[in-house]
Amino acid sequence: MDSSARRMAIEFRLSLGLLALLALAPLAIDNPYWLGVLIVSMYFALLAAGWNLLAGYTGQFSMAPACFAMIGAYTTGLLAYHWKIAPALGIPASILAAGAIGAILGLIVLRLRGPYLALTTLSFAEIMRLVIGNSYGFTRGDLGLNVPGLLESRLAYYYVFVAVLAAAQGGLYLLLRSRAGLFLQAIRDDEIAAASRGVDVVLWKTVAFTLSTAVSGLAGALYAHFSQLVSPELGLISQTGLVICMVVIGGIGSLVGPLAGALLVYVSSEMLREAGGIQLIVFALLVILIARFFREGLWGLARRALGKAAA
Amino acid sequence: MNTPSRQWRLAVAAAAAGLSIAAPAADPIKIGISIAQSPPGSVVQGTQVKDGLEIIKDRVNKAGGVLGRNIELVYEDNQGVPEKGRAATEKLITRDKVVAVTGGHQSSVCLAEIEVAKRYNVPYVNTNCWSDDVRKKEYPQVFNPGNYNSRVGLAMAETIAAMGVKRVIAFVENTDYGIGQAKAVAEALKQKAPNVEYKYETLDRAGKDFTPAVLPLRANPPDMILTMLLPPAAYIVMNQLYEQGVAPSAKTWLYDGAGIADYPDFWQNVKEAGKYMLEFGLYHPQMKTPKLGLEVAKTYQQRTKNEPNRLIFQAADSLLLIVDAIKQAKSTDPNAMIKALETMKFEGVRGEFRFSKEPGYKFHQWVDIPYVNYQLTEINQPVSKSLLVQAPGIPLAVGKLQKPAK
Amino acid sequence: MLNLDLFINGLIIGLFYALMAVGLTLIFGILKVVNFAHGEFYMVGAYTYTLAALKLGFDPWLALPLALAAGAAAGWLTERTLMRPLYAGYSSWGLMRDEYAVVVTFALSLLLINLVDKVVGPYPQRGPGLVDIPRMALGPIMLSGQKLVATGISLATIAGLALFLRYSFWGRQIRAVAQNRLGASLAGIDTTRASSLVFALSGALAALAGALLAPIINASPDVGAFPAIKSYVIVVLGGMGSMPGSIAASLALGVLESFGAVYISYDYRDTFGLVILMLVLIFRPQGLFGERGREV
Amino acid sequence: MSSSCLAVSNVSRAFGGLRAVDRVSFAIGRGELVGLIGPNGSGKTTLLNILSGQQRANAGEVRLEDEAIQGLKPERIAVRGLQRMFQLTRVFRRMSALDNLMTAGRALGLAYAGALVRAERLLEELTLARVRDLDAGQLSGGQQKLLEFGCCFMSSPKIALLDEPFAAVHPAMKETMAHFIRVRHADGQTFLVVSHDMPVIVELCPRTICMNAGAVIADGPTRTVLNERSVIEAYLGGETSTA
Repeated sequence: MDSSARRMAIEFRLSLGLLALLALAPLAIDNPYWLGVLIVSMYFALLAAGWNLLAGYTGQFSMAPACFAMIGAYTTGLLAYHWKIAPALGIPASILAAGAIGAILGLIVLRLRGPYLALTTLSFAEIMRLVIGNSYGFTRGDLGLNVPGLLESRLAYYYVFVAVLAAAQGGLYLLLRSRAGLFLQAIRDDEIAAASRGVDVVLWKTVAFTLSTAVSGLAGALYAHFSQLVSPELGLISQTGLVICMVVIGGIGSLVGPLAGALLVYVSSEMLREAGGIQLIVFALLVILIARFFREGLWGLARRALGKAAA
Repeated sequence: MNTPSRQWRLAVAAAAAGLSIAAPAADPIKIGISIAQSPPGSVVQGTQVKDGLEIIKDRVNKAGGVLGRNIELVYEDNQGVPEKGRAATEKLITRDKVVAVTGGHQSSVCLAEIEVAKRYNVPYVNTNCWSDDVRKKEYPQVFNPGNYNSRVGLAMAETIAAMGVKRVIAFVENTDYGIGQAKAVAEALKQKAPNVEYKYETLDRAGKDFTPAVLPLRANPPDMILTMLLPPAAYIVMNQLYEQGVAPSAKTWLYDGAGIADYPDFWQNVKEAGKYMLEFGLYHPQMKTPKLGLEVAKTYQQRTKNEPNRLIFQAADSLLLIVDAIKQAKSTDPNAMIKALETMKFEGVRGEFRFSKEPGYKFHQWVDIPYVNYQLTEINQPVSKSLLVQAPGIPLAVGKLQKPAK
Repeated sequence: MLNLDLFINGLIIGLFYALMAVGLTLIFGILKVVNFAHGEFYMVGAYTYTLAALKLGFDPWLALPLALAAGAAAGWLTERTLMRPLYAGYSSWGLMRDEYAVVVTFALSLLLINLVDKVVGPYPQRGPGLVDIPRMALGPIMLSGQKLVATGISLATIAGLALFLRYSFWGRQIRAVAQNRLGASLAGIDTTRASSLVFALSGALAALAGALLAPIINASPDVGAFPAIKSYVIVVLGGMGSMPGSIAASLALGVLESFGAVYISYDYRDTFGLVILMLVLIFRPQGLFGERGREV
Repeated sequence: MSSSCLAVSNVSRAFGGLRAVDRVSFAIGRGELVGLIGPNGSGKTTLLNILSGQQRANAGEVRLEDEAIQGLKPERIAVRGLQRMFQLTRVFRRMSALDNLMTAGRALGLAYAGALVRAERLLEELTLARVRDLDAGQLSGGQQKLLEFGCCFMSSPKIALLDEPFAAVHPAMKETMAHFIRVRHADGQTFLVVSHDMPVIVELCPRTICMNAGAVIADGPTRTVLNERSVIEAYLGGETSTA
């Protein structure tokens, strides 16, 4: 058992703890509004987890997580709107569509790094949003698409999201402690070295892109059937910005950081609403400070604190 | 032995009774308001709606409220974005427990919000969403004391027919309102002026530069350009139409169907581009208004130093409707309120009406809502001084319309 | 007739793009990072100009340099507070250098947008024109006095900038740093000073664009997003860091959009540039006009 | 010479006008330990890049145990048993020393348990056991070189190409590495070692190949090669200070 595996196991247990808290939350919270808030924060947690796999573990700094959520949402949304196809089929279709498009994007940006990668994925996201937003005839453009609900009770939605999030975290954990975890991180740190050690860079990059975007697509599809309205708003750059905030604040490149970050940021932003919509100001500041001074995020700080406590 | 306990029981009973009487009297009736208070929504409209609602709220509460309870307005900013509107309505209903929702002034947002109102069975009074689709869904919870696209379409078609123009091009925003109205005009023209050559172009309401859409018209300008957009897009289009010398010009009329001429920031933004603009409107100071309306107008003028405008009145009516419904239903139970709204005869600030039960775009609609046509003949001209060419009781007189020299 | 109109209008728009893009290009040139808060420098300029003129009653011609100064200050501060770690060879177990730059500038843009939204309000505001000529005929084409003046100022500014970089002491230093940071510093050039200067310059240029366009495109907290995205496209088309490249690309994009909107599709006109950007990054990372851009 | 481990024939690579590698041919038999020397810019590193797939040859053929490998992607070549160490150390900075080795092992198809055992042993051998769980980025330059060196031996390669393994390495570690090489060589491991460090070459490598201006100018027993006039001239002409 090596240290990184141990570290990952600890992070996984912590995220299981968070998920358990989420699962128990409804006992304390019966207000449908706050349940809704938690559901949306779990939606973001899914996006954060997917993006973290790509940016945190594989070093592919994509600027399109929200865009793939939008793609997922519109896939099932349009299937339902035009062809009356049930969510049971629509949601898997969303996963496939997002994953497939993600794989293609992954292959396209294969050679690009840093700012180039950021710019390309950013443009891709904008193109998608503009096309969907302007294809009034097919997508109803900026006005959004009313889609059927998935379940009757809000509690049911809540537990669907808890289950999916748990599955995603579990899958991520299994993936990362397998050899894939090593390969992805190797690619993140040094592609040339990874290749000359025998890691198939193209393959694993594409895998990372596909999985990450598929998760985003799933998140988007679920959100679509929860909110029952799909609109290009989902794919706004600022939404991606929010996801990045969550991951950086929580701790990029860790299992539990993004999850904690997403819940923390979104729930507290709902609370800050009353304080007059200063939430984004606070988070932006927080991100700058963290990126500048505590580069491992809150989880990094916590880990160091724990380390000190242990020592 | 049991005497104290009986006394005790009485005491508790009394206390409980006291509470149970005191409690409801204390807490106000919450009514949810979802309006645009930031872009891309129309902030101007949102503000006007708010002003109108506040006037009525104060009147009602000064008069002792409803069922002995004050009314409280809970505001949410929907930014004119459907997604935000959905979330806002959801919050108002589930978190703030409002008994009704109103304020809606942008069709796309209304269309998203009525879904929520229906899901939770909460009365929804549509203040200013013109899209016919809001009616066509025939949701029992939704009531429309405001204007609707078919009405505008017909009115504008009549004017176009009377003016005898041949080629008409419409610039409309890519929203349910804009596209809906463009189609309504097309429909109406088929009956009123079948030989008019009409086409419309959708513009992105968040767009910054519409010159590419305007330039092609320079070579061969049409006889009339219709604009069916909200500011700021509307202002930008008007300025660029003027800048390129397309309209208003000796050749081409400019006819606005969105009723933007009474916005407080209208002239500051359009200047010369607004002179000679022909305007479809729902209120004109020169049209006759009920006493209640005049009072509201006065209060508004005192509060804001602005001329009153249709949104003030529509908002006022929206809230009055809800209040009257609660009065008649003697409760805030949604079904009772809906029943009341469906049956009652309403005397509002713009006149008397009853909601129609006809299916289609007339469903739960004030069908013969009054409208006006007028022209702005001077820069910085207040609506009250503008040239009224049509109003309830005043037949359309296109002869009075003025055209620029070049 | 129409085509001439489209062409001229495209060039004018392109010129405004150029004001934005050259600043971004300069920054990329010397730091090899993209400043995702560039649009907010534009926004700062638009607001400084508009508010100074409307609220503080400044003469527009005085408000203009004020906006310029505000933009310069914003750029300079950004460099001072956020960019320094990049020179030290930023490395950490959390974020790598490029990612740090993306995250931090992206967060800065979020911060500025929402700060202005809170302080000034979301309400879009139209800046007063520098000249009050609603429309005029210039040969066959029509345009507003404001557009004409703005065009003139942009031309002059860009020409001035080119001369500055070519002949002035600091201009040469900046170019040296852009070519080879290490070499420059070995040659005794103060690379940090150069970076501060470049950021201030880039902020000032963006702000100038914002101020000049404030009477045409109303100032609102998120007004920067649109010019920013254009300038990203341009910087890539121009070959990441090549000045003449980015100017050529700006004009090209302006013209392309203006024709595309009429002859290809009005609705999708904003996607043309982005599509080309992706294609270029994929097939010709050195850009259409520029020298080689190292992608890995 | 079908028994040869690595056979390079007429490999050329030009950058514009400059012929960085010019019709290079040589063969390395199984179990050989060959030094590759030559002044800066003589094409050593370019040649290594071609052998390990980082760069493509314009012409010529490279065979690894009779299989043509030129033009294959680096990871394919690595999996086929040609492992390579870079002149500028390349380790996975944000992964622990152990995980660096594990990555190499798993990439070459070892199972977790097997790889772990192997990695632990290498850490011992290379005196890196103490820093096993530190991120590679936190190790000293020498330790990083040792680590990258170790990565080449997670599963005994057919041939290991070492580019300046001793440059800027603390003498003690240099000794560790040299000893490691000797031991492996004794067990029949094949090496190609690029170095400026003549004493080490002399001491380690029975055979040496010398390149200049992209071409092989001498190939044979180390001492004879070092005494050839062409070689000395190449160094005197190429650069003044040697080693």
